[in-house]
Amino acid sequence: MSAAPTAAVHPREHYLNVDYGIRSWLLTTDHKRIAILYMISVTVMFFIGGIFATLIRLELMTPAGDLVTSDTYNKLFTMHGIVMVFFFLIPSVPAVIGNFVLPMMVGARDMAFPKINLLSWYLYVIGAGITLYCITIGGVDTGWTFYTPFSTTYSNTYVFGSIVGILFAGFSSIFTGLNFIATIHKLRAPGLTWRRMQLFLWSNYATGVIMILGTPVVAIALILVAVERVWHIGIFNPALGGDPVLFQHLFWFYSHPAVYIMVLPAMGVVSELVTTFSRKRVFGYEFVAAASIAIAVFGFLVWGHHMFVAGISLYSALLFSIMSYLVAIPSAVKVFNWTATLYKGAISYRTPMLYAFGFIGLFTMGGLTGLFVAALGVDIHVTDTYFVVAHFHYIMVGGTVMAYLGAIHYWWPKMFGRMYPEGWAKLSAGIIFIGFNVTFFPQFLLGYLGMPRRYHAYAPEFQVLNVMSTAGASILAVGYMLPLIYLLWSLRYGEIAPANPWGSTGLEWQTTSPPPTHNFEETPVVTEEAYAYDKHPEMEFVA
Amino acid sequence: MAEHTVPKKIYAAIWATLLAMTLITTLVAFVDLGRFNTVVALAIATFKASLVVLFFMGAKYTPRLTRVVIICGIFFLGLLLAFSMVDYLTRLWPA
Amino acid sequence: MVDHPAGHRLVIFVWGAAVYYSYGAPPKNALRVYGTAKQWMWKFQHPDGQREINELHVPVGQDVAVTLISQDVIHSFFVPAFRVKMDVLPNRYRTVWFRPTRAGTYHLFCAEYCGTSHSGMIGWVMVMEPADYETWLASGAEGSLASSGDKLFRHFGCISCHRADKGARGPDLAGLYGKEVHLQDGTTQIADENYIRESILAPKAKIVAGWQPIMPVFQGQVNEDEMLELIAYIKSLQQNPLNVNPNAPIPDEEQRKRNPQVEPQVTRP
Amino acid sequence: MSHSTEAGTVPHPALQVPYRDLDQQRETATLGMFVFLLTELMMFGGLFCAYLVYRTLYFPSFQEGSKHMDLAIGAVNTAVLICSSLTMALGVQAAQKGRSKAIVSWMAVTLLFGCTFLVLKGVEYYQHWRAHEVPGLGFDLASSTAGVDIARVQLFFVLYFIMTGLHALHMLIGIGLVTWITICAGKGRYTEGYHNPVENVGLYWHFVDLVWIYLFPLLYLISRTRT
Repeated sequence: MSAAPTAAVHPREHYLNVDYGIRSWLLTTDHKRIAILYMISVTVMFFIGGIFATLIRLELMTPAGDLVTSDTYNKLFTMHGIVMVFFFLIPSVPAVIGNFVLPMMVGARDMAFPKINLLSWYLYVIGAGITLYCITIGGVDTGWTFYTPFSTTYSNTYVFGSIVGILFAGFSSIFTGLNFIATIHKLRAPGLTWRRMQLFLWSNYATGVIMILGTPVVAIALILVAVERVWHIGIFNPALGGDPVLFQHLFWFYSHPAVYIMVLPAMGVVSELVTTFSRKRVFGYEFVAAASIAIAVFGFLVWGHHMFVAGISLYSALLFSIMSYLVAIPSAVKVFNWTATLYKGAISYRTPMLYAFGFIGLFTMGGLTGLFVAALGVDIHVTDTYFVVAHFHYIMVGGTVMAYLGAIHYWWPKMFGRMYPEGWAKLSAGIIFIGFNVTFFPQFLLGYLGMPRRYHAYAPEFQVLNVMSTAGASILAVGYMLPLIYLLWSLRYGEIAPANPWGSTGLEWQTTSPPPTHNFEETPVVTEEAYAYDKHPEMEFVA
Repeated sequence: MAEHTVPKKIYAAIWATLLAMTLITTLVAFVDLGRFNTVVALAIATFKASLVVLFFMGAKYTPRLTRVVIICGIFFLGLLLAFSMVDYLTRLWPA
Repeated sequence: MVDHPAGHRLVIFVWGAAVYYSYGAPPKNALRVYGTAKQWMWKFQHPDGQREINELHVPVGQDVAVTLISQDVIHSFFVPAFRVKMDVLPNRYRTVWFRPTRAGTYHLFCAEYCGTSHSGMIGWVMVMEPADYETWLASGAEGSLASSGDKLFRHFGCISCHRADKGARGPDLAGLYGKEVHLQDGTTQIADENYIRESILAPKAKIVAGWQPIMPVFQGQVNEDEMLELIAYIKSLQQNPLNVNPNAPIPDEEQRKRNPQVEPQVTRP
Repeated sequence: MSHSTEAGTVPHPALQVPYRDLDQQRETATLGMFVFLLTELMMFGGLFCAYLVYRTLYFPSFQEGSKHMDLAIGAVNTAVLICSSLTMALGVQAAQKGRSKAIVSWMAVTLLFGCTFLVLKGVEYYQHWRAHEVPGLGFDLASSTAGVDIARVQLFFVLYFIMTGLHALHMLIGIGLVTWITICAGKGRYTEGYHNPVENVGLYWHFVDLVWIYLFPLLYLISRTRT
């Protein structure tokens, strides 16, 4: 793996150079090494999903479907969806950042079930392997939502294989959630009460709860689709009296909370970044912590807003719509508290903070357009159009991916003992921000003008906005390539990082960078609230 | 050890109750109570299930946390069933 | 209350709900059009016989209610200009309605992914002045929906049981549409399109009080276009009750069994 | 697919890496097991949701389907599972007292009950197959009672085979787990201090019995009185 930094600052042993060789990585139960394994596999899947996105945007430059056939295009957006949702967004922040940082923030030596943690990574790799195999031999064209009866009867692509791959990723997600819940409950350091836990732990705890409660339901829904495909007999078959809308109920019961699995850990990251880089306690700690739990619970009440025009009854639509307005409140609480934390803070504009600003801005736009689509009247017009595509990309790409990159830069010194190059990092953050907005803002307009989703060829009047979106996508692609390059570069040539470059009060920063295998020389004792910067004037920037 | 070992008598009693309940629910199914048949069958099943969870699985003696986990499970399962049924039961209501 | 953020949301919710409420209830006197969506085309049938593919001619300024069903997967009837969208399901009728206010041609898209040519399943809604609409109506009629429904009613042998005289073995269908039907298990149900369609495809599921469950199953033998014609015919029985010769031959169960069931031919990897 | 912290090769006491003491390890293992059973509950929950929806929509057809169920085997199977739960509970109790011999004997009886259940289930499936009641394998039923539509009775049987099939699969996994801890108990691996794998397998077994406690009335006992 990386050469041990030989500078004088790191004479001793840490988790990277304690052991070498393939076996030490592939059979490790050290949560930090598992996090690195996850980071590599998640990055590979991100760029595979990115290739599909690029091909989609290239195809959509012209109204006529002239780059790829419509079948290929259907497979492109399906595989873009499956790879990005199940193999990047859901595991990225929890499995990479969470696995690495959570035990250290809790003051433990490792996750509660280290062997299950490794099993979780292997399940992810097997799932990714099966899905990539299905992609190479033919792909799947049902959309990442697998709506019946198309997925069960009318599609003749590798639906069964993709479902098996996703089931493996689902089990990997369940075991990650299981580990988070058990670790946070049972392995907290002495003195670390629930009120003193950092907010990243609260949001990952809520994420674990959603993973545990939601994933099994989509697992059984997809198993039922697979059964119906293999035996041509199933419970969604209209000829037997089966109801395709029932599949949508079971699917969205998980898939809406799944969007909170994707965004909640990112919110936890932003809470860490905002407090560290404004040197202030978070505003309203209890509210932000309670908001995470509220999002996890309310997230299970709203799934019907994906189905307003799908055929559910008027009264259930009213219920789901009012509930969707309820679930928006905890997210708003978080955003208000972040901005209040920034107020009068000693803000330093380091790269992680730029990503945090990006998150707050773009996630808020995504969240507010969520209020548009939650209104029944508006949703009739905008659902299944590019307005909804823009809405969820603002939250997933503008939110989760931005926070993920911010977290990678923020904890990079802790992971590898190296600093990233600040200049390049700020440049790529700017490029990503511009590229993102040029890509996805036009899609709001396209959606409102009536361009449906998943269209291989579209009406000519939509072309100008589509060309803008494709231009933005190429800028975004460049923006995403830069971190890959300079972060790899920093592994060998990056400046040696001190133990606590940001002067953060986080428990994970109170040990060396990179940390020893058992995280802390002796188990730390927590004596004060999180983010107690007012009590620590002596902690200031070192990097 | 911290564990609370349950006397064998209680296990035997629980076992006997469960068997009796199985017999009752089978016999009751032959009595025509109209819609109530389902309610009775589910009530007996829930009673049997709670016996298994409380005694055999030891939820009665475990720390409060496991009970919260069980209640969470029941709540969210109920949520899935209830909100799906809201759709199916109100489909024929006039707009 | 209203200036509080939650208050704003309540206002938006109520406003949206009001729009959704009217979206879900097509007015009674709207102009009825029937449509079937099948993989990758829209087929519309007007009550007095015009059949159109991927085009829908409607008069301006009048409510139009389009009753839709799918022959295969889920599609979605989406006219951006009218701000209206409704998924078309394979197992029941759903009615979407709109009132065009300006003449012209407007995009019709399929908004629910339905396979290879999902993006090709598009068309036009032609909103015409009432005068042009009348001339268009007169030109294309081959025979009203109800008349072709009548032919089907005899072809499938419905007439042998559903007759007005007392020897009939099936309930009298005159005036059935919109009436409250009393079922054998004591419940009542309004006889709308979905009730009639289910009674044809799965007849034994809902038996009218006082009749025997002897009607053969037509699932797989009546396709969606024929179903629309049969329903139009049954609706047309409001005015003229049934005139039929009582000694028409009664096709029995075996004859029904012989003709093969129509299954969707799909290749699988 | 073992998911409890199995006894590593670490010398006795089998203390795992992140834990301060055996008590903390045992509590965490039990919590982990209950949370895992929560995921199993939600998975079966998805099936119960489908069952509840279709039963409400097509009650007469479900009633007709339930009449084709062999009540005798169903009731006996329920009793068999309840007995297996008793013997499992006594086995776990023996583990708490560290008596390896008793663990092995109670677990053997539990295995016997478990296999009996699966054999009876197999007999039942065979009977359904002979009576042409298996959807996809020559399903051919007729009924002339009002309100019953054969396609929807077939839907009942599809749900029946999926639910009891998934339950039987979990029984197989359970039998595998019990065999594995019986072997380990035979080697004297479990003492009064360390026996949470036995407890966790016990919890899993009781959960599978719990699922059957609901499956039996819902599938077999839909008011059998109507002629």
